[in-house]
Parts: sequence; structure tokens; C-alpha cells
Amino acid sequence: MKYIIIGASAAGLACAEQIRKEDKNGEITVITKEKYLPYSRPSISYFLKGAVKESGIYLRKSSYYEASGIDIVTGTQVRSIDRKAKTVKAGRKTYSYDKLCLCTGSKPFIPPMENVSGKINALTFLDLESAGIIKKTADKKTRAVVIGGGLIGMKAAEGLSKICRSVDVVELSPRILPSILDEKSAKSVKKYIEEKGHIKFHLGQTVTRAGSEGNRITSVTLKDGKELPCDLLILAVGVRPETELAEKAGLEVNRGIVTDPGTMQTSDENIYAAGDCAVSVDMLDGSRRVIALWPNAVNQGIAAGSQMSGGDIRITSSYPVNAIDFYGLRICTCGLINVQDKKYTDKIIRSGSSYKRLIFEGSRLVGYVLINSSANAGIYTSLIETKTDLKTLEGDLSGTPDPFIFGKAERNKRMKGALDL
Amino acid sequence: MSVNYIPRRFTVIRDRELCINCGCCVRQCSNECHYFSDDGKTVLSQSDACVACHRCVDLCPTRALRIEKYVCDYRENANWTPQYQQEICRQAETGGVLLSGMGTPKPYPVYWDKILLNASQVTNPSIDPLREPMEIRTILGRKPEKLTVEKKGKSTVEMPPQVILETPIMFSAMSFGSISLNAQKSLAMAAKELGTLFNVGEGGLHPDLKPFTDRAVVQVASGRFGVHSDYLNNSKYVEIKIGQGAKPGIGGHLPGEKVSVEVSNARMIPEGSDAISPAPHHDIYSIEDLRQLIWAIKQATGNKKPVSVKIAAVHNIAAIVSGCARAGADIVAIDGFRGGTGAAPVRIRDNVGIPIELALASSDQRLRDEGIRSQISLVAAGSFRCSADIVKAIALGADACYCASAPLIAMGCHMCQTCNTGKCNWGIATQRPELTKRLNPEIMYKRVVNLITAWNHEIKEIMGGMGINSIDSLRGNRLMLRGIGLSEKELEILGIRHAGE
Amino acid sequence: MKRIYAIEELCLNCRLCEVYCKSAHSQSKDIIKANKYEEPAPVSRVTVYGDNFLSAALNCRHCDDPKCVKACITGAMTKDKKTGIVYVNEDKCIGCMTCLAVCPYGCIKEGKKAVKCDLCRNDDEPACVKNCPNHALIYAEPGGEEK
Amino acid sequence: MLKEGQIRIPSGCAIAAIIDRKGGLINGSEIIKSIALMHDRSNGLGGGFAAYGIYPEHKDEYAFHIFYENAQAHQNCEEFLFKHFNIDVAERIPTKTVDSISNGPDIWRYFGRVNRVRMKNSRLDESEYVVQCVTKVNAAFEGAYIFSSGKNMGCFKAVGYPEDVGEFYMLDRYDAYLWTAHGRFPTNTPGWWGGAHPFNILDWSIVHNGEISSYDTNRRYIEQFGYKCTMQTDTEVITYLFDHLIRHHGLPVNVAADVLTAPEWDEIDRMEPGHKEYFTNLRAIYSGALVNGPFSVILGSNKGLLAINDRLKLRSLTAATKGSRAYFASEESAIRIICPDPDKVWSVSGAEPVFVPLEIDEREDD
Repeated sequence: MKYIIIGASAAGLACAEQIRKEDKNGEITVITKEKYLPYSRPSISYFLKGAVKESGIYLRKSSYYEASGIDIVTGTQVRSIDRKAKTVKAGRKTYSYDKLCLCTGSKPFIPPMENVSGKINALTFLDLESAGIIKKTADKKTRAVVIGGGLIGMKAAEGLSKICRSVDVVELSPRILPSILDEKSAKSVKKYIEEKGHIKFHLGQTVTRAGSEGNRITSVTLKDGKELPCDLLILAVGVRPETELAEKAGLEVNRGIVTDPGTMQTSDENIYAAGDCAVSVDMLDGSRRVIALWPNAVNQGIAAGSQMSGGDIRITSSYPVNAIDFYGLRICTCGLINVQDKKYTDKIIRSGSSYKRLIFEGSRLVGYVLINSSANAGIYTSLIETKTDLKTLEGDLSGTPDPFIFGKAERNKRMKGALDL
Repeated sequence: MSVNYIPRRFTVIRDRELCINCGCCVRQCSNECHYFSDDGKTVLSQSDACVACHRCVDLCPTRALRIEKYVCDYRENANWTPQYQQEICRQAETGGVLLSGMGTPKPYPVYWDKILLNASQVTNPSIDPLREPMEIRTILGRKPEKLTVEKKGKSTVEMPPQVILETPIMFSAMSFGSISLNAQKSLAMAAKELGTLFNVGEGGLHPDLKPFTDRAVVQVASGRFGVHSDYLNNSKYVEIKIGQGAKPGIGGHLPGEKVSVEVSNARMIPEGSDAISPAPHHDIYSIEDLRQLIWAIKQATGNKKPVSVKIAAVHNIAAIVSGCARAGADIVAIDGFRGGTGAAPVRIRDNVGIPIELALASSDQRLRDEGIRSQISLVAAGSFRCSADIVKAIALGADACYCASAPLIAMGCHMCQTCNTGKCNWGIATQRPELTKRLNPEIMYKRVVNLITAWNHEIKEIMGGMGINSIDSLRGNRLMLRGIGLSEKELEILGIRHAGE
Repeated sequence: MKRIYAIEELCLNCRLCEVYCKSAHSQSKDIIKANKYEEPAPVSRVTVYGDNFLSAALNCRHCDDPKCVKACITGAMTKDKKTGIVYVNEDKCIGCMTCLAVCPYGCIKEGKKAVKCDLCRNDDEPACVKNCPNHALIYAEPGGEEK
Repeated sequence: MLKEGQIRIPSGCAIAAIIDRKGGLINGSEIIKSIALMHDRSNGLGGGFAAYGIYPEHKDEYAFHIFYENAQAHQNCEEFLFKHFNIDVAERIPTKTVDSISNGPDIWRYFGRVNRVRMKNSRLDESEYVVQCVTKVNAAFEGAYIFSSGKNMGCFKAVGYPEDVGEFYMLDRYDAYLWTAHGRFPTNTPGWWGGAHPFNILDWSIVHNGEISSYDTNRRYIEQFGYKCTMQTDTEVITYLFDHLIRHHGLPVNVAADVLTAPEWDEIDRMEPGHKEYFTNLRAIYSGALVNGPFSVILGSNKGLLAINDRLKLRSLTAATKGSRAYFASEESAIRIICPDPDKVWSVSGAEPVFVPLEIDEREDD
């Protein structure tokens, strides 16, 4: 059996490793346009702020791939897929496959802005290469502007604030981290970050035009006409699933490659898709959307890899779960957060610097936002994933969740395992 | 304005250098002597309620705690000692009988410590316990006067039921209610492994002890708690409790708070009601009534097991023992005045009863004078602190020894003598679930097994030194004992010669 | 593989397991320095919940298919192929705590890096099991065999 | 100095015995020769013999051998004896002066039958009557000591080496079908001839070598049944144990031997159920009669000879057979000197008694 995997990040590596586990001698080739061996994409902000050396960012030791018989082809762009001939054209070579998996991830979404494209100091912040360039070009005198106050934008801003003179963040929505924080929590996080990172926020704004000298941007002008000096512009508005190859090959695509939610199989039985490029079904509200998070990508990679190599692992539950920290302020979020529907109720517990918001649907937990109170967050996550009816629990959920919120039988299972003592 | 007339007895000393404020002592002291400061960072202690049970001392991970006697001197007065003065103050406050646990701490002479053991030199050789089998197997029960033999190897004797012990040491009566179920379970498991018996006491049998009934001595006391045919029949032998060494002549009182639902089921009494075992058996007012009860029990158990009678060592003990034997008791247990108790009035515990050594010696001699010693078994009880005490008791004439305090100490007891409060920090003399779980039978029974195994080895070593390889030849062998610092009269009662003779 | 099982019926809430876990995972391996002076203060991997009436020491299950390893964005969380022990490779961990957010048993502690039980893999017996006074923590195969 | 009986004197010893199963007579000189060889096992402070079948002409009468320390004791004892028995012969036991044996008591022997009338109103059977009379004299009559009271048998003992005692009593003039002999090594002078072995009651005689560590347990067991251990010696208590088990409890001799040297528990546990129950009951009933500590004992009686060793075989005892004769001795050399080529020689093993019955019907009424 010949397996080809396009893309070598979370989903790609997980898929390759799962195939190797189930098919000891199948031929596995992973093709990536990046020139690096698989590395931890979310860690590039830690790399930017020097918290981890470049050698520490790689997911596996370089000798690992040869040892496990996974052939990584780096720096090679896949140009097209021939579904009938079951071949793939990449660089100057043609690779044939029995099973193919698309793990192309996501690509930055760049809103229309005047005089921005083609500028050498206007960069996205999605891969190690751009992080490397930023780290080289930015210095004590650099005044940086980040477009986008979401997860990527804020992490970039945090990284830059360690090495640049000033950082301005321009965010379309009236609050930072709109996808994971609500009104009240966003306000307190913004205050904290402003104190710790001397970052200036411009909310409800977009960049309309950039001033430049030659191919370098020198300033940006916001919607309200305000002008900001700018030596470095980071485009972190958002991402879109990378589905170009799939569309060209005629696979069904609807804001992400459409796949069978359990087996990750695309509309072509020999082609699978996993990670940020594929559509997931959120088990909590049934919505079909891209859940661009690391754990989800790994699970889908494993499912696809297993299905491709005759295994039977399926995706049973996908939901967003995320842990992130800014200057030591820990934020954990999971499930449905920005919900408007009446059927959802929530409960907020605030004490000192810690903030906890639990979102319920009837007597089921469907989401949480924890700021500086992430102890044992995983227990909340398991309550969400297992759709546990909270009425069956004994303890209440406001404090730090511990085993005693469960009944005796569940506690026995969790702590005594198979021992029948 | 309440005046505290009674100074505290102990002070808990905390070595600040070693203390890591982990709070283990705070959570372990049921008398709440330790507590956290407001910021929850430093542990403080207040020793008024300390009973020196050493729970905090032993569990402290950095050995930062020790207990010290709180010296608060009164004017020197050999007659009016501080203890008497304080006891008067306590009664002036409560108006009640002073209660306490375990055996009397008063410095009456301990005869064990005044008796020395013989050893073989020159004229007769020691027996090497490493080469020869040392036998400590003990058989309790009524023996017929003689063996009737058809021919060698074939006896026609009608043998009454016997109880075989692999060691002369049994665990004395401690009822479910005065001690925790876990403590009883540990003793039961230890008894099973050691091939000996544990005494259920007068608290009835808890269902969890069903697997151990072939190792259980069940008691029939004046309260008849938990006595029914199952109880009698599922046992090794039945013991009628007439008296207890720590409180001769009076009954027992288990306060209602200790009568949990389980205790009430085992004792067949309403939950929460005080369990009073009356002073006399209200159906035994004379010796012939005792005979009637003994025969009733034998009938109820189809004559398949011996019946024992346990009496407290009091004056005229020899006559009472002989009377019990003649009333049909197969085993007579004598409980000396130092025997322990879950709760007993201090005055009685400290003043009533006589030492087991003298009671045993005179009873054994009286039974021999009447020629019936070899027909019944004599069990001694009332504080054996080490294997030498056991050897001396057997040499004085005991068949077997009841031990209770020693195994309890092996399980963690530190003789703080406050069992009656039911707040035992070691999970022994308490029914409170958060305290009883501190005594894990799986761990504690091994400690008891180790203790008795060690004593067995020591007994064998001592016997070997005496040139004896079977405990049958140590029993009643008064020649093996010598007295020191004893009066002529004491030597005469003990039936032993003075050292040097 | 042998794992640590907690028996709540025997747990005494004395929390010595936490004290000894801190010492075992401290620089000095000295119980007083570890629990009192060492900076950064070592973190106990095991945590006792509950009170004197009902308590239990919660510890990592070293799952066969660990969610934390799958969720780890840097490959720091690894399950040792031979011993099955799930441990944190400190060099790679960036302290993002995604593992903490997915561990269904709540056994990962917050710190500069993720803090979790490694079954005292370079000692013969986990410190918490060795020092539990009431045998409430058992280091055994799933079937219960301890030795 | 305290006399034996007031204190317990530990001692080592030599023992020897010869028996002719068919009742063939053996001259005294042979047994003397055998015990003499073991001269170094004793220290001259005690020696003695028991001889069976030496008074054929008086075989239905009791033969009393008595020591008198003074005339007064002689007179009181004879007065008691003539009252309770019909004595028809009273004479000094012929002795020869031997310089190593000096200032001994006056030694008399009497032959007589039981006074029927007195026995009837004592409501005792004949044996019990005789035992009570002997015990009365030895306990109450100061200076008088009956050291032999069997039928057609007699003990001869004194303070001295056994071969000298044999010469003193001129035993070469006696012929018996069963001889036992004893040489003693007490730690200090017994101070009195009565303490020497063999020890006798009725026609039981015991010679014993060793020191039983269970002495006080055995003594306090046997004293429950009317016996008085006046001599405080092992032989005395062993004799009373045998007497009690055989006469009072009617046990056969080898069962009585089983009681004294009962097998060990781990051996009993391995036995088949029937035997196991038998020995468990035996040890339960007679735990006080178990004899512990090293010993080898030879028990003579009109029924035969019993030789037993302690359970752990810590004391030597050799046995041999030649035709109708059986020989026993502490050392094999003491057998070979009088029987150079025995048919069979073996060492008596621990707790396995050897009983050599006499096949002559000596007594009708037994």
C-alpha cells in the first residue's frame, strides 16, 4: 500500500504515525511546502519571545522519521491531484498513491487594504518561516502594528512586545479575543494585558490604507482616519481552510473540505482530509464548521490514518478546547461560549483575579471560560464530552472540580480502575 | 467566670525548625490540639486536650513534635498527691463517677518482675531450638480422668470436645462497641494465621466476622447481648463472663453514643440506647445456677464445644475456680486486677481485685490438691507485657494466656487510657467512621501476627534454655521459677523458692 | 503496567503523600528544604481532595490512550513505549496547559511547565505509595498484583 | 547437711540390666561385672541392684528390705510391720565388710503375708494396702526406710561404687532371672543410703540415668493422686507415674511408656486419622505425665523389663539379645564384657520403648 499525506503539521504527522501503527510496511510519504520537519505551529509565538529555542520546537527528533519509516518531503508544493490515475504532482516528481490524505491546514485571510500587498514588512504569523523573519527584522526601535485581536494576533502581539518598541493591535470587533471571551471577561483581560505588555488596542477599527516608502510600509491609517507609524505590519485577522487543491481536484468543499464526520473520508473514497482544512461537526450543537485547534487536528489525523490503513478508529466527539496564556494570565476555554439561544444558561464565579463562567444547556455542561482558575479544567471538559447529566453528580461545579463531584461508582472507576478492593 | 482548677497534663512541643506546616497533625488529632493560623500558613497547637496518644508525633513527616509532661508543682505531699487533688476537682465539677480505660496504672507490685527463670547448666543440657522441634501446641477443654485402651493405638475413651491452639496465647475479650470492627477484624485475621483464637467479648458477633467464627470465642455475659443459637454454635468455644479483672463485681456500661446501628444489630438492642450489662447475671445467684447455665449452653451447642467461665481475680479465688470446675466449666479463665477495659470507674479499676500471679498460683495449687487440675484448662489474663510473663504464667500452672493490651499496642494504642471517650486517634476504641478507618486490618493484623510470632520464638528459646522441648513440661513446673525480693508468704503462695536456693 | 490506585475507604486525609511527593520531586530531595525553603517551591503531583470523613489522593492514571499526549502541541507529553509511563519532557514543554484542559481526571498541575506524576520512574516505588500510612495508595497491576 | 529428699540433688549415672525371658537364672557376678566396667560413670556416692526370682522359697510372700539408722527406729518399724503383716522370717541381710563402704545403717529383711483382717477393714486392695504401709513407714518412722517391698525380688543398694555394693551384699550368692544395676554420680553426697537407686515400689524397680527437666510438672501431676514424692528424685517420680498409669489406670506397660515419651506433634500430625486421634487424646489427657529432658530408664517388674529413652535420644542406651537373654546398658562395652557375641545389638531409639516380657507364669493371682 502507498500512502501520501499532504501537509506535515498536527494532522499530517498524526495521520502518518497512525498508518505506521496499523500497517507495518506500507510506504508513507508526507509532502509539505514548508522547509522544516514537522514543528509545533502554535509555539512560534513562544519562539518569537525566546521562551523556546528553535531546536525545541520540532515535534520529533529528526532521526525519528527514518526510524519509523515515514518519508518527509519538505519544501515541495503539491500542484495537482489526478484522482483517476491516483497520482499527485509535486515539485518535479509525480507520486502515485493508493490512499491520499489532505492535511493542508489553513491559510491567512487578508482583508482588502490599500497599498499593503507586496510589502516586505507586511507579514502573516502562521508559520515558523514568518516567525523567523519577524524575529530577525524586529528590534528595539521597531513600532509594530498587529491587525487582528484574536488568538493568533494576541499571541503575536505578546511575542512582539518583548522585542519591539511599541505594539498596536487593531481589532474589528469591540472586544479582544472575541471568539473565546465575552464582554466582561474581555474587558478585564484587556486591562491586564495593557498593564503587563504596554500594548495599545484600537477596537472596532480596521486598517484601511498603508503609507509606504518603496516596498516598506511606514504607516497605517485606521477606519476612523487615525494614523499610526508602522515599521512592521502583522496580518492576523483570521484564517480560512486551505482547500485550493481539493477544489481543483473536484472534491466537495463547503468552507472546508467536506468529509464523513466519523471516517474523515472525502467525496472520493481514496482521499481523506484532516485538520484545519476539513469540516468538523461540533458535537455540542451539531454545527458543521472548521474547528482549527490542535487536539481536533490530531484526532482527525488519527481517524483518517486508521481508516486509510484498514483500521476502525472513528471520530466520535469533536468540540473546541483551548488553553492559552498571556503574561502568565491563564485562559482555558471549551465548547460553546458565545451562545445567544434562550436554552443556554450560564453561571459566573468570580474571586479575586480568577473568573469562571460555566455555560449549561438544561442540566448538561456545554462550555466554560476559565481565567486564572484552570485547576482540573479537564474534568469540566470530560463532563462536556461525555454529556454527563449534572443532576447525577453529587458535588456542585463552582469550586475546583474534584473526584468528589462524582458518585461512588464513578469515583471507583476513576480511582480504583480494575481493582475491586 | 469559670475557674480551670485542673492544669493540663501534657504539652505538645513543636520544633519550628523541623515543622513544615503541612497540617497533617491538624487533621489527625481528634482532640483538636493543633490548628492552622488565620492565613492557613502556620500550624499552632493548644495542649489542654492532649492525652499523649502520640498520633501527631508518629505521623509527623519531619518528626517535629514531642509530648512532655506538664509540670505544675503542688506543695510536696506524699498523702495528698496532685492526682488525688485533681480527681476531687473533677468530681466537684461533674458530680459523676470518674471513668477511665485500660488497666490500673497504680504502682502495685508486679510479681512477674520479681520472678526469675531457670536455665540448664551442666547437670542437664539445654535443648537446641534450632535442631529439636519446640512444641508450644496447647489443648484446651475438659479431659477425662484416664485413657481407656483396647490395645496400643486404639483408645475407647469418650473424649470431650477439645480446642487445639498452636500457641498458648489467645486474644482476650474486647467487644464490638468498646473497640472498632476493624480492630476486631485484625485480631480475627491474626488469630486465623497464628492458629489461635480471638475473644468476641460481650458485644455479640458482627456479620463481617462470619468467616472467622471457627477462630472465635463467643461470650455470654450478664447482658446476654447478641446471644442466640447461631451465635453460640458458630464459635470455637463459649465463655460465660462472670467478671472482668479491671472491674470485678460490677457490670459494664457502653454509652448510647457508641451504640451505632451496627453495634445495636450485633447486640440486638435499640440503636442509641445505653448498653448496660448488669453487675450479676440476673439468673446466676449461686454456683448451681452457673452449672445450670453451663449445661444449657452445652445442650444448645450439642456438646460439640467446651464451655469456659471467666472470673475476675478476687479474694478466695482458689475456691471459686475449683467451684467453677466442679460446676461443669471445662475452661476457667482468671482475669487479674491489671486487666484492661474499654471503660471502668477509676476507683474500682485501681482498688478492686488481686494480681493474676497470686490468683493463678493459688488456684492451680488448689485444683491439684483436689486432684482435678489435669481435667480442666486454666487460662490466665490480666496484663502480659512480654513473652517472659507468659512463660512465668505457664510455669505457675496456666494452660494458656489471654492477651489484649499487648496486641492493641501492636496496632497503635499508646496507653493514653481515654478509651471511654470514644475518640481514639488510632481507630481502636471508637466507632466514629473517620477514626476507625485509620486501623486498616490488612496492615494491622500483620503487626499482631509479627508480635505473637516473636513471642512464640522467645518462649521456645527460653524453654530450650530450660532443657524443655514441649510446653506440656513447662506447665506448672514451679521448679523453673525463683523469686527475688519476695516475702516468705509471697513465695509460699506462688509456690516457688527464693533465688539462690 | 503498574499504576497507582486510590482506596477512598482507607484514605485518612493526612496528606503525607503530598509532602513526600514534593520532596521526591525537589532539587534537594530533603523533606524540610523541599517543603519549606526551596525556590521555586516543588509542586506535589498527587492531590488529596475531601475531608477527614471522606477523602482520596488523586493521581495520574497513565492512560493507555492518553488524551494529554494527543493534545500536546509541542510533543513534550510522551508515553514511554517500554514502561507506559506518561511524563513531561521539560525541554519541549512551553507551559500552554492544553494537556491540563483535556485530562479527564484533572491530574495535571499548573506551573511554568506542565507538572504531572511520573510514577517516580527512577525509584523502585512511588514516594506517595511508600509513605501512605494506611495502604490507601496501591501501586499494582490492573488486576491488583502488587509485587 | 540436708538429706536427700529435703533437697533435690541432680546426678548423672550408669545403668545396666540382664533378663532371661525363659526364667533361666543368672548369677549376681555377671551384672556386677557389667556395671563395674562403667566405673567412671559414677563417683562412688551411690550404687545398687534389683534382682528378680531370688527368693523362690518365699515367692508368695512380700520380701521387705529395711534400713535402720538406730535401734529405736528398728523397734518402732518392726512393731508396725508385725501388726500389719504376718511375718514368718526376720533376719539381717548377710553382708561382707568392704572398706569403701562404711558406717551404713543396720540392714534387715523380713518375709511375710498381708494381715487379711487389717487389710479388709482398710477397704484397700492388697497392692494399695502394701503401698500405703510402705509410704507410712518411710514418711513417718524417723530412721527407718523400707527400700524394697516386692514379691520374690529385692533391691540391694548403698553409698559406694556399685561393684563394691555388690561385693558388700555378696550378690554372687544370688541367682535371678532379671537383674538391674545402677552407678550414681550425684553432685553432692546424698548423705544417706536410701537415696541410692534403684527405687522400688511393690515389685517395680527403676534405674534411671539423666536429669528430667519436667520433674516439677510430673511431680505436681502425680501428687494429685495421693503419692508423696519424699525423695525428690527423678526415679521416684517416674516410678510413681508408671505405678499410677499401670495399676490405677490399668494401662498396658507399653501404653504407659507412650504416655511418658509421647511422639511429637509434627509426627502425630502426619499419622493416619485413627492414630492421630489416639495420640492427640493421649497427650491431651496426660500432658502432665510427659517426661522431658534427657533420660534412659530401665523398669524391672515380675512381668518383664521395659527400657525407654527420652524423645530426643539425648541419653545413651544400648540393647542386645542372645538366645533367651536380653542385655541393656548405658554403654555397649558393658554388654560385650559379659556377652562378647550377642545375636543382635542396637541403640534404643528415642520414644520407642523396648519391652521384654517374662514368659514364666510367676503369679497365679495377677
